[in-house]
Amino acid sequence: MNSQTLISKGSSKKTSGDRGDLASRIFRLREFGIFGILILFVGATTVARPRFLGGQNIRFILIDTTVFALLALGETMVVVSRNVDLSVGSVLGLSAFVSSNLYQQFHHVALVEVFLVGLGIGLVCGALNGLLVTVGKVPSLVVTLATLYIIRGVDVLIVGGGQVVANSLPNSFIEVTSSQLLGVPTVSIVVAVLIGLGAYYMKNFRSGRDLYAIGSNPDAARLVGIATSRRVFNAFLLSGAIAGVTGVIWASYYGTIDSTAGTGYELQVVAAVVVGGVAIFGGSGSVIGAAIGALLLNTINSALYVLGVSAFWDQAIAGFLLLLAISLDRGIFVYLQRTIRRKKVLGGS
Amino acid sequence: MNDITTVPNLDSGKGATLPNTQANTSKRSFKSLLVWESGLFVVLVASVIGGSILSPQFLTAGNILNLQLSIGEIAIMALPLALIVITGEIDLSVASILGLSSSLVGYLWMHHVPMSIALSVVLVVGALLGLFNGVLVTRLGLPSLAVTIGTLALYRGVALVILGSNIVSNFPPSYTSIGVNSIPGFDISYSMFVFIVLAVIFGLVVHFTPFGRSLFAIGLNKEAAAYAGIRVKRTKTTLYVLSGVICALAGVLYTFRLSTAEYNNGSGLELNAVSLVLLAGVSIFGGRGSILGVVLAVATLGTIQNGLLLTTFPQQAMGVVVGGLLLISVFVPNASLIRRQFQEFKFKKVAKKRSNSGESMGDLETKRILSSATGGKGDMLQS
Amino acid sequence: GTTTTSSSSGTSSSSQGSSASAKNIKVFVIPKQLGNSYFTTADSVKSGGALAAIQQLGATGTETSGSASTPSSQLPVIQSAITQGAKALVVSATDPTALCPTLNSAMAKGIAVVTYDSDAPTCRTLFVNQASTSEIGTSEVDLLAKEIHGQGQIAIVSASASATNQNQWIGYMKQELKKYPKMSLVSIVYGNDNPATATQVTQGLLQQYPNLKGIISPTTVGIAAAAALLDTPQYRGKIALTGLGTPNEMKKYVADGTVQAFELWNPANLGYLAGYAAVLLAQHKITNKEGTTFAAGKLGKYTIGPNHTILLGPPYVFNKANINNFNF
Amino acid sequence: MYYHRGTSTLPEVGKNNGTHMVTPTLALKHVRKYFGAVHALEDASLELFAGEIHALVGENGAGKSTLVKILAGLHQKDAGEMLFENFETTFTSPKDSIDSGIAVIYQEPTLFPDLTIAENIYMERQPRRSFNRIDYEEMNSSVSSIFASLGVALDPRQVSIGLSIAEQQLVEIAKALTLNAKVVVMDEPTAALSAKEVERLFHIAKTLKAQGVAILFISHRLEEVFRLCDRVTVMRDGRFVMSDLTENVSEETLVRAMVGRDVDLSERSEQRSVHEVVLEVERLSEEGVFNDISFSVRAGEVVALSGLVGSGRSEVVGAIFGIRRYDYGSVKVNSTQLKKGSPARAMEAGIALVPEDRRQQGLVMEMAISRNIALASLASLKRFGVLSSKAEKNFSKDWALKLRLKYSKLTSPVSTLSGGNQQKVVLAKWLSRSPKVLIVDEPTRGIDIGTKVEVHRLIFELARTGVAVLVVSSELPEVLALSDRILVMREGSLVGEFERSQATEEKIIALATTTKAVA
Ligand SMILES: Nc1ncnc2c1ncn2[C@@H]1O[C@H](COP(=O)(O)OP(=O)(O)OP(=O)(O)O)[C@@H](O)[C@H]1O
Ligand SMILES: Nc1ncnc2c1ncn2[C@@H]1O[C@H](COP(=O)(O)OP(=O)(O)OP(=O)(O)O)[C@@H](O)[C@H]1O
Ligand SMILES: [Mg+2]
Ligand SMILES: [Mg+2]
Repeated sequence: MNSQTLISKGSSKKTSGDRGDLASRIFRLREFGIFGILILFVGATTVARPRFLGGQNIRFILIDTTVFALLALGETMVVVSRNVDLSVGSVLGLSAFVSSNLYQQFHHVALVEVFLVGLGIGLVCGALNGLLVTVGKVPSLVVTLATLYIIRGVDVLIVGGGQVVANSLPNSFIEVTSSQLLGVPTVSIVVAVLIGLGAYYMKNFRSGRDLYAIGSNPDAARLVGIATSRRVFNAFLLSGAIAGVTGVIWASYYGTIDSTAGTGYELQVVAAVVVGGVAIFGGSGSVIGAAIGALLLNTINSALYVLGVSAFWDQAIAGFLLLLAISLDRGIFVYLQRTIRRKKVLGGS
Repeated sequence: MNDITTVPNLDSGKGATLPNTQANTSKRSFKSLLVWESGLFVVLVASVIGGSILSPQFLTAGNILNLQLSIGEIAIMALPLALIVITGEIDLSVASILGLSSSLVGYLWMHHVPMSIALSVVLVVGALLGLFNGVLVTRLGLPSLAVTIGTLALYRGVALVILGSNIVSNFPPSYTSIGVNSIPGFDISYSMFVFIVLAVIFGLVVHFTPFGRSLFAIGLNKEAAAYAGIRVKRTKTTLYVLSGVICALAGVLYTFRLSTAEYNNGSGLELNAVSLVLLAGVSIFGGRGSILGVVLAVATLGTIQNGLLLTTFPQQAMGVVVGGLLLISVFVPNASLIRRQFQEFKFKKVAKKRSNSGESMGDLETKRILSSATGGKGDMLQS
Repeated sequence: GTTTTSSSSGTSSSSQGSSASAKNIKVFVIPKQLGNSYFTTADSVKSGGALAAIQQLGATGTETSGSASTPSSQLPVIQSAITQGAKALVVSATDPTALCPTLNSAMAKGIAVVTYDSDAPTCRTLFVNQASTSEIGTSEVDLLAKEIHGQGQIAIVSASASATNQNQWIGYMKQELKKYPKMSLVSIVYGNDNPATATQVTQGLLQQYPNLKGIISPTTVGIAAAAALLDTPQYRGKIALTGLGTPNEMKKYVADGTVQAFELWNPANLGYLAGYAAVLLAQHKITNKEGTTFAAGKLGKYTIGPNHTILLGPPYVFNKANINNFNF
Repeated sequence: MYYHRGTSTLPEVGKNNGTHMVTPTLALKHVRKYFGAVHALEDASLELFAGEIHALVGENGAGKSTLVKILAGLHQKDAGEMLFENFETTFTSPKDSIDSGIAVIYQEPTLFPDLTIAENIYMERQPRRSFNRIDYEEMNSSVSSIFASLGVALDPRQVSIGLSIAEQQLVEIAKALTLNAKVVVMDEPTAALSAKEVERLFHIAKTLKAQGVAILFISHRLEEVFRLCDRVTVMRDGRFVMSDLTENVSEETLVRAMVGRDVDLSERSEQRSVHEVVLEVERLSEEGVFNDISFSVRAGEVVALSGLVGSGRSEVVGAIFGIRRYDYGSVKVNSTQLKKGSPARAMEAGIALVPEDRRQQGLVMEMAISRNIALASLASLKRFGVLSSKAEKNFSKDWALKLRLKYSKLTSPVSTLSGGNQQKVVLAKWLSRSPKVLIVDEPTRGIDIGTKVEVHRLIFELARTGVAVLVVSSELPEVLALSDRILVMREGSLVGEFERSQATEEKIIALATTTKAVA
């Protein structure tokens, strides 16, 4: 049968666009909310310390954000599908050491090869997580908490007491993070483009929408024939791959790499993703929001240092601001939801 | 009871299609409840045997005390955390509350506050910290993972504000001996004694009272729990307050064990506590778990870590062991599921005649789908 | 990893007459944390550290520790070392007091407790001091003063707020700064021995104090992070950096002029001396009395000073001229 | 009554539609399906022809939904044959079934709350433009036009969170329509729909039938079966019982075939003695949801709250029970005012609420049947502060027996029960509290006719013992049969009241839909 044939005698009044527009606007506005908080914050800091918006400081913030925003890109895909990847910090650490250590082990190593090794490590770790979650049917939080320990353990065993020192790294490698384009770190531009592509993919391709569907209602996702396991596996694979590549960037930026690289990043990345409006139970949120979340967190940190807040206070204040950001975001959401409901009742009669 | 399950059949006159073997089914369900716990028990026994073979010192009183000391505070924190996870929430700020309490004990002692007063203040502050978590989660409706990542930073930061670069270590030996000695006459450390007492109380409350039952109901479907008159928000807030108090207590024990108060005491222990709770078989999605599981997980993890310390096992790889243990423990209950899935996969390969490639789905999985069709979406609907 | 060494009977009998008694001596070397390259150098046989000394004396040495640099991670390791029948412990204390109840119980059992690198003053037999605390504090200020001609704003990038040796060094730095009235210490920040944090706090310093002239970072993680950040034309040569660092980590920055000079002692020698003293104490060949003198193998003669402390020697200053002679 | 053995049994159906159809589009023969010890299907058979609307009826737990799930590829049969267009077939996944041209509207809606309505409808089948990108414009406009044809006032771009059950059901129907299916299976699609929406659905079904689609229609409302369907198949206890043209069977035969005994379908209209006011609701308002609601219910009285789906009835009873907060007004039980926003207090005061959405609100699906029954009565089951498991077991066993619950063991999760039996568990949970005020929201949604009569009888029985009963129901026959007094709500306001003697379906519908106020 053809659905069009049914429509012929359709005589109902035009659908009320009011409710839908507002509702979908909320979800867009969730990113704007956090963006607004960011602007507010930058504004306040700049008034206090005009230098905060200086080129050098912006570069500092951008390059720090680059690492987290990139990790948040992969994490968002996983979280949207109602999973979580806590192993990103460990994958980053392993990849950072193994890839940059190539320069200490071999004489002629091409930059591409280093990135490929980082990517490869990420893919292997991501595939491991993905398999354990999809085939093993183990909750991802448990799986990735376990692999957080395991991968870090492997990293520590590989590194032993060694380390990679800046002296062994060629300039071409350092330049990955130090080169600039029109005063902006090149790597930040590249990552911004990647995030844009990620956002476009998540919005405009079936496989991207599938992740939202799975996160929103995993059982319904199976009923409409979504290859749930494959999609979730791919999300973990991608998250791992991204963490692997981020490890290489991390190594290039910090220059000295031992077995502690990326320790504790998992919670920061999850924080960025959540602050960026991605629902921790899946189904909604965007890559762009997560990136803004990462930017906000790094800006807060940087602002506290720049404002010269006592070193004893800055952690407490950062924690407080994080809570404030989540609460504000929630407040905006609830307010808009209430507005919708009122509109609907008024417009319904 | 036959008359409910049987509706006479017109065609064959055959009786009920539903076999009614109450006696053995209730036994079976009891068994299946304990699959996880018995799995842990087997691992525990194996590691005790393994440990005593590998090292002659393993079963000495001194070593057993060491074992208890090193896992004591984490074990204590894991108890209220298990309850919180059963209700479907999480608390990542536990180690920061421990650190803040430790700093506060140090600060008060540094300022010559009598220890008894200092301890009461610390427990009250612990309750307030937990209350803060609870209010943010239940009254503002924020996701607990996000909230407690925030308070993880906040509480640790406050600890830094309180104590700064100071290290307080001049605690009277009468207190610090609590941290290293066993209870006179027993081979039990004070922290383990606290754990055992708490575990018994928690076990009774969780498994044998209406309050305990309500925790599971909340974890499985908080909306339905609310409709049944369970005070969901208040219950959760209570748990966070409880967690705050107990973590403060753990902070005090930690301070005495190390005879040191400093702001970063216990940092990073939150993931250990969460691992312990998961190892105990508490479902991260809420609604499942037991205190017996927590006790067994504490014993198992403590034994394995301690046993490995006595051998030449590379300590750096401890993470690999803890992680591996965590994975194995969740895998074993799933093993039959995975095997079955694999068999069905093979079966379907044969059975597939006209169909295109598609996601294969076993009956068991379907059952899970249908049973969990409530979808745990309560959170989303509420927020 | 956990490395256990015990000498073959041939070499031990030739090097030490008392190898028969040394053979049963188990020495545990317990750094703050495993996987830290500084301690690997201090402890390993390959670099000639603590385990090398222990091996040379015919005893059995084991390096072990936790995976995090915290007392709660280190404590179970010490406890299990005691359980395993240690005769001597060589410990770099993660905390000056937290380990005391345990270390005291070890000493009560007749175990020799030698601390190195980081002391636990009230609960050990002997402390092998890498360099005198006051000397490190004063010499770093002097190094920096020379580079910035005794004037301008300076800041300190420390490890953590509660690290004892850091705070002691900083105390001496403040005293020494009184000699340079035109130099002012504007800020102390803490990088928590985490490269990312250290980088971020240093970034904050640069933004907050645009006229900053110099940075002292008395921690190897901090100085490496700060150096990587200053390693751009914008800052190179304009902001001086010194502190404690390892030659390998700093080679690049010394070569390109970001850093002119920094200091450290030889960690392998530090470990060697501690390991050597530990075995001798366990064999009761020496006591920890002030004035006791003994020959420490390749390092020569040492005398135990006040407070049961041996001083390894003055800190060594690395610069462009000598840095390439070192590999650790 | 006869048993099918061949394939070409009912040529009349084909003739009716002007085509010659000898083989069924879909045929199930002697299908068996066990879930462990539960024999959901013992010997099920069914033949479905193109161009017919075929009713499948049976008691709760007869195996209807299980049969549907086998057609949908969610379950695989353990034995028997399934022929699709005369080929032996096994659907191994929902995708198989969808690809073969079978569209299923499940008993319980399965939407993605975070995605838009259009995405819900086209998930996995989104129209695409270059580079396989999703064509949102095309998708939204096509959904708009489907909605227009269905007369549904929903925006396709709206996120589907917060849709009422009826709205969700409409989305599911739209989803099935876009599949261009050869077979459309509807598992109790009308349970949550208003009369108007049911009419629209019937219209759609008939249009589809005219296009040669085979429709399998499951419902507990027998009047619908007779009005809409060409043929009816009855199942009982997982077995095929009979199949015939609807014009050849009477309601009585059908019910007897389903239940296996005679059921007295006539509602008694005994005069009930009404006593003092128990529940008193005064000027209850929640901004934007309901407005100035005042009414009272006396002991022994059954009052119905009627109105269209979405008129705010559930919200009002939710507020009375305390699960929702209201902005203004008061609720009194026996003249004592209740604290607002506290179900626990409401329960102490003697109110019980059987909520409309049993899966979200009524039950903890993964908890044991016995524990669900006891969940609201735990306080009375403890001895010395400790729960007595024996008391709990006896308690729930008693109630399971009273409501003729069909289960295998009380310790298995409620999720293994059929929909109607799940509803009984919710009823047991609340009836067991011996409430003074019983509020039931859609008490018989999805319940089979035999049980429905029992539930009604139960409500009468309670009223007779002096309980004040407030019934919310979208089924007008039920409203008329049950209540002494009928309140009508429209768009959040109370617009009228009828004594039972004056009420007719027409009057109620008129009041519920028009804007003109009636006294
Ligand atoms: N996944 C399952 N596991 C165990 N038993 C099940 C499962 N699914 C269904 N059953 C059982 O199979 C029988 C048939 O259930 P089914 O849902 O098909 O009934 P139904 O005819 O659709 O009833 P209703 O009219 O109440 O929806 C019931 O006894 C039910 O408890
Ligand atoms: N969480 C929510 N968010 C937004 N709108 C909601 C929400 N819950 C209910 N509504 C809307 O409020 C209105 C009244 O809801 P509801 O369906 O409960 O009314 P009802 O009269 O009880 O109808 P029903 O017969 O379906 O129970 C509906 O239009 C519904 O869509
Ligand atoms: Mg059904
Ligand atoms: Mg309703």
